[in-house]
Amino acid sequence: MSLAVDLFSLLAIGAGVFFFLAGTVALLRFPDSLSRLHALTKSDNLGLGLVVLGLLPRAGTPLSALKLIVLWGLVQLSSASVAQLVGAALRRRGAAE
Amino acid sequence: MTPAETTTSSGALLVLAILLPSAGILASFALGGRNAERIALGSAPLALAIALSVLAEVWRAGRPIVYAIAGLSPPLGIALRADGISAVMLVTSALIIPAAGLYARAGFATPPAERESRKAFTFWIMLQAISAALAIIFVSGDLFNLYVALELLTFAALPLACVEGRAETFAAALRYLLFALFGSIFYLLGAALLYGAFGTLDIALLAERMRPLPAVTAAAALMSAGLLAKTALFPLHLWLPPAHANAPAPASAVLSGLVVKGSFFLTLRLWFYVLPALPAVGFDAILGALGSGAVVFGSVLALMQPRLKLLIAYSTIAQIGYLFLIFPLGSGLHAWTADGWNGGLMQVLAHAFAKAAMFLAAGVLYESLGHDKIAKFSGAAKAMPMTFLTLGLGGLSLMGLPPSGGFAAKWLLLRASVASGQWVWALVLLVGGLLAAGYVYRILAPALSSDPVALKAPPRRAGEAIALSLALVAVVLGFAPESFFQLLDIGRPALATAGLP
Amino acid sequence: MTLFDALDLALAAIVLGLAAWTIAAREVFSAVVGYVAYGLLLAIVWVRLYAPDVALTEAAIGSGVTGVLLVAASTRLGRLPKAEAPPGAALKIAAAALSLIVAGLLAAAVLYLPDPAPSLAPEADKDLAATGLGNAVTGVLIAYRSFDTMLEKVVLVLAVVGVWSVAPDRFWGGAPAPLGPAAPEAALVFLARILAPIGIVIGVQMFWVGADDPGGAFQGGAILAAMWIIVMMARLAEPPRIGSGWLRLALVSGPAVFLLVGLAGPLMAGSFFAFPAGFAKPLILFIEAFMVLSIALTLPLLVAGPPSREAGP
Amino acid sequence: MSPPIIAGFVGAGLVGLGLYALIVNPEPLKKLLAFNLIGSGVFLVFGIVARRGAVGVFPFDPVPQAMVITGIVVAFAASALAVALMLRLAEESGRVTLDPDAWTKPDDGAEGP
Amino acid sequence: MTAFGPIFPAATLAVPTAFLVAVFFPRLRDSALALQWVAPIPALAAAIFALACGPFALDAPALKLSLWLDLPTALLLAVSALLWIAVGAGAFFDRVERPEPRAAVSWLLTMIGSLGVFVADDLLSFYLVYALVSIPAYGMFAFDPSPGTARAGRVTMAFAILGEAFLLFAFGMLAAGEPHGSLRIPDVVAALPGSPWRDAALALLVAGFGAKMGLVPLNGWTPLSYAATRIPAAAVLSGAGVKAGVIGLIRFLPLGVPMAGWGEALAVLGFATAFYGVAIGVTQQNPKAVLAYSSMSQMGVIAAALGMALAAGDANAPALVACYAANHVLVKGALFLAVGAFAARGVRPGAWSLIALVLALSLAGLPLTGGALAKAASKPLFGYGVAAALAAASSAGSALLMVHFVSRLPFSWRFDATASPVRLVRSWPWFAGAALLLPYVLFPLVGSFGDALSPSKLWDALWPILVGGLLAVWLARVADRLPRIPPGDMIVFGEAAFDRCLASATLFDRIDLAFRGWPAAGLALLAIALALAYATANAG
Repeated sequence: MSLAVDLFSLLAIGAGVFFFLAGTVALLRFPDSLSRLHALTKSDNLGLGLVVLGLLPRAGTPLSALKLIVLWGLVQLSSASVAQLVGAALRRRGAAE
Repeated sequence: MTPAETTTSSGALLVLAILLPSAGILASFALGGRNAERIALGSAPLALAIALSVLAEVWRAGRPIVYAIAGLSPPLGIALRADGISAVMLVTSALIIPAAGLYARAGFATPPAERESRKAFTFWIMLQAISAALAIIFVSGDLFNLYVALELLTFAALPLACVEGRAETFAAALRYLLFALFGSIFYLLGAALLYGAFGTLDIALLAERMRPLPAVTAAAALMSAGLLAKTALFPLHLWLPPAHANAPAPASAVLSGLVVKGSFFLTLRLWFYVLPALPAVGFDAILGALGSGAVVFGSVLALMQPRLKLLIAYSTIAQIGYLFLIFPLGSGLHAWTADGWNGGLMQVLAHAFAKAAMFLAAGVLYESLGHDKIAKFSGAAKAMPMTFLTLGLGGLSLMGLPPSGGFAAKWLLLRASVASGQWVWALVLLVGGLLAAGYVYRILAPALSSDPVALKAPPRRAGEAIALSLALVAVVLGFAPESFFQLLDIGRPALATAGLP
Repeated sequence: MTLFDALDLALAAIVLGLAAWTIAAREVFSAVVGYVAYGLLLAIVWVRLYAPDVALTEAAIGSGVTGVLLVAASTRLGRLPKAEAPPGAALKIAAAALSLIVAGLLAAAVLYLPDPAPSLAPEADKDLAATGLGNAVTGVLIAYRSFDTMLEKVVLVLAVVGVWSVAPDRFWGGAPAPLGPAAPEAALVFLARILAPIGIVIGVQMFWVGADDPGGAFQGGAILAAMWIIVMMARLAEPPRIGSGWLRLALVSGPAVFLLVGLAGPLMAGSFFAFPAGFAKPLILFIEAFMVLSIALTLPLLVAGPPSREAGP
Repeated sequence: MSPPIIAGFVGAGLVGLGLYALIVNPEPLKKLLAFNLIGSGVFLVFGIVARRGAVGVFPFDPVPQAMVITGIVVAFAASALAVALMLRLAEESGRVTLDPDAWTKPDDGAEGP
Repeated sequence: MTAFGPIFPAATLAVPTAFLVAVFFPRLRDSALALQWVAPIPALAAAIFALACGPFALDAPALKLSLWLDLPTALLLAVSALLWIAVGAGAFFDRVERPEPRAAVSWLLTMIGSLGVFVADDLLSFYLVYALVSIPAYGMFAFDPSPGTARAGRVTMAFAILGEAFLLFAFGMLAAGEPHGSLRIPDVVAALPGSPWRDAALALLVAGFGAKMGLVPLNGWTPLSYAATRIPAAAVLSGAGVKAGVIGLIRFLPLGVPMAGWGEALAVLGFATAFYGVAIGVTQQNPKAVLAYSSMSQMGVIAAALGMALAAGDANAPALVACYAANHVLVKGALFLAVGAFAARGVRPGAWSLIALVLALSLAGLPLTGGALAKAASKPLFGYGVAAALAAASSAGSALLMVHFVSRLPFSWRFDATASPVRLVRSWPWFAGAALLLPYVLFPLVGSFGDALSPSKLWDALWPILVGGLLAVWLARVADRLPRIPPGDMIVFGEAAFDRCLASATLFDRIDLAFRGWPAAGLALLAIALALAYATANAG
């Protein structure tokens, strides 16, 4: 049982880390800001989700598990709206040019 | 001072000395409007009474009075300590700040039409803040607590420097703030290292545990440098002339007379109370040399200033220089150490009163003439004799001519330097005196002529009287009796720096 | 060299790198952005130093609120013409050399701190029981060195007066400029609407648990402050008039209550700023509650800057 | 290499970088940034001291940590004050500078007493 | 000493101070000014009391003040007080010609100092009164500035402050040299010969007091100053004021302990001044400038006398020198009044010229005048060798100078600041008479008539006058071929050098500009930190 859980966590977290890495590479390699933004938001949300998922079984108490989920939700919220803001800013600048 | 020491009788006075102005700040802020002025002036007599009773208690006890806050003695708690110099400085600030306040009533009253005015609100709160900060600086025994006090002092002095709200005052204030932050961050870094080395920031405990360590070396250097920057010791004076010369007269009086003394006082505490056990060689010569540079440099520049307030500001830089002769002349265990120590502190007091008086007089002068261009003073002395009498008496003390506190200070320092065979300092004292005579002459000589002069407004009698009374205190200091110097010696650490053989 | 060591070194390298970039950046704005990121990473360093309370404060104030302040400033100052030319090469070299020596001196001083290091942890813990607190840092802040904390609150009040005092006379009593554009981004408004309530809950909770766990008045207050700032940036709320009596009262309530309790000390516990045995914890929470209020109001007002609109009727 | 030692180098490095920037960078806002860098370096030194003060069951010495919290708040207040001054100076004079002669004006004495 | 003795010296300072305070109260001002000639009377009383009943002292530790009067000080105090009374009465009694209150303030301050130097007995009180006799005198120039007076005031103040600085330094050494921490002048002077700073202290003392007496090369200010001040001020300053330097040397030189080197050096300096004064004096046109140079020359003789006494370790020199100086107080005062009188009378002075000539020659020791007695008193100090010859030559020189002076008197009216209050004009012959006769009252205190009036002594006194007279006749021939030396001679170069110093001050301005720049200041801060670190690091 515990082995299965460990395996699950390992896989989930590993995948999450992979997505993070991918997002970071995209951030560094992609040509323009919009595409960077595009890659970053997707991969990071997914990555964080997987990491949280992997940690859930290890959370000692239901409360801390809940905390993890709330945390994930908050990051979703902020990254989503920040992405919006950055995008809007980029559009404005584009308009300005 | 022993670590086991805890609250002595009447130590509570020290807490009150700090809490009274602090409460004044909060009350003034909350109630606003005209109350700021009422509270600031109303609490002044009380503050003076507290300061005087601290003085009396220290004198009676013959040893420092102490208060361990929250009943927790150091290292965990904070202890307040008042020795001779704390008491005397408390009284000094409790005299000069109300004087500046009374003088400022004319210029900083809330206009009848308004409920609350920016200038009045700011001025009266910051005035109380300065007395709070100075009170902490004079009595606190904890280096971190003193850091908070230093910042309090900066935050209080800054708005005073730019309360006029013109571009050049903002520029001056910005230079002042950034350089002061530079200084205080160095001080804080030193405090961190000292705590890391000894596990306490209590002055008395540090003095006991003091031993040479790399951390201590770095701490001593960084803290002193930071404090020198806040004291505007040449060549770290870039912020002082604009800040002091562009501030309104009562603010300049407090800034020049008291505020720079706050960080100097901490430099004293650092070298004479925290580090004396440290076998340091030559630090006193360095500080003395910087001071000498300040004396010569500040005086010569004062000679060249076209405007009275700039002249007085540069003379402050010169007079600050004298203070630092206390390090070569007042440290060590010698027959002459006492002379050097007393001389240095007498210079602190004499300059505080003389300079405050001169800035206030300059303010009256400006109001009446509409300018402070020295070249256009001719005949002014006949029109406003009291103001020029004030400038003359203040100048007397700056020159170090008798009878004046300035002379007493110079005389003691001179004796110490001769007796210790450190001629160069004696030379500095004399050259500084000659140059000071030069710039005082520049102020008075044209004014004494009988040419007709047109006044925009008759001089404010009250303002003149306040300035003159401060100048008279500077003169009376020249007659300080022996017992006064005994008071200054209470709590002076017997163990002196090994800086000199 | 374990994994953690490697991570620590990497972290250190990134922090220093970001700092260097902040300095090197040509545009002030990018420098500020770099500084904000730097602050967040620094918070992790603090965690590695077993200083969760500091980490929270650094993240909330050192990086967050300061970040907002500096970003706002940089957008307005960035447009100005460069006032002065940078100093010559010789000066730069001299500056670099001296800074390097100072840094080296500092590193040496830190490396050669005495072993075993002196510590007040045991004493602090010993007396902590008397206060009924669990978080030693809170104990130091509110009990042992309460005097510092009270004065530091007074410093904040002075800072507010100082910031206000640079206003033009005619605006005195009026409100600071709005923090956001007239028509804020919908996303920002959305974020503010959702985040603010949660943030408020978190802030209050952080203050409440601060007595025993990491957190406390500073961190809680800072988070509440951040929420108010976001709300004001989304124009869901406007900065208050500085003349308002309630605002003034709320701003000083923290230090004032602190000072009054301290004054009452001799009557209750025989010494200024001492707490009566057994009754200490509720008293401390009482003080902290007002401090949270003061901090939550002070920080946004410091960000909002001096009044820049006529005081209405 | 334990975290305190690493942090020690980071702190020293931050102070050094900040000092250099504070001296050579003419823009006041960047000077302010530099001041904040130095500040965080100094706070790190406190943190190291606190961490080294770990004895027995206590992972750190709370006193320096408390001092850092106080310090961070004071530093923020200072930054706010500086920013307010810079913005007003920009409004009044159109340029924000520490140039020594920014304040010296022709001595027409046209300034408040 | 009797019980009420101390009251007098205390009143010496207290009463003039009271008048000074009164001047600040508008209601008292007029009467205070009209009666201010009363102020020096207690000093006179104190002096007479001391001369009659012997020396006495007064200590007021509360004021850090201790006073002392003995024969030499009392002699000088007496005549100075007389001069202040007489001139003060003439100058202030009449409300029409009365100087304005501010001038009166500086007058009273100078009076306090001038009388105080004779009674002050500890370093600090002496320094205080000495500063009073030097600095406030500026008021006598300041209140009616013409280019001339402005310059004179500037130069005078420069020398005064310089002298103050020298003395402060010297006093510091004296105090440090006294093992028991006493500040009484006798104690510190007694400790001086053994003090490690003996030579430096002596040099500074001579320089400080020399600047007041106008010894070369510190002489430049005297002619400017006397030519610029009004007659009454010039009279008291050159008569009484200058004696502050004399009393300083008398009290601070360790007479009684032979110091050959220093004594002879001082003597040489004195004689040099004596002859230099004559040489420049005869080229001067303004009678006030001539008097200034003669004062210089006389002070030179006094310095020489003290030098010889110092070399010989002669302990009773003070009384003799004081007697000589006392005569100069009276005569010089009267001569300045004469200038005022002649200026008022115009070119036809008639019989006055004779009085003026006798009075003037009294300075050169004309037999049967008070001056002859003074010379007789100073004679033993010079002994019989070269010094005696030089002393005689200096008498001849002053005779020459005085004849030149009297020849210039009728043209006084051509020069600035020679107007004099009516009372002083009318009554100056009485002053002259008093100046000629008073020494007869004082002389017995230091010497005996029988000795002084013996025929040989009379001849000794007479021949230098004759020589001087002959020289004067020759001088009148070559008068128009003499160089025109500006009053203050060397001071011209001094001023030029000073201006050059001022020009170099711009260098400081550049340094200031550098350090007002942020980078330099920041670097300085780091440098200071590192320097201090270095100092604290390499522990002793």
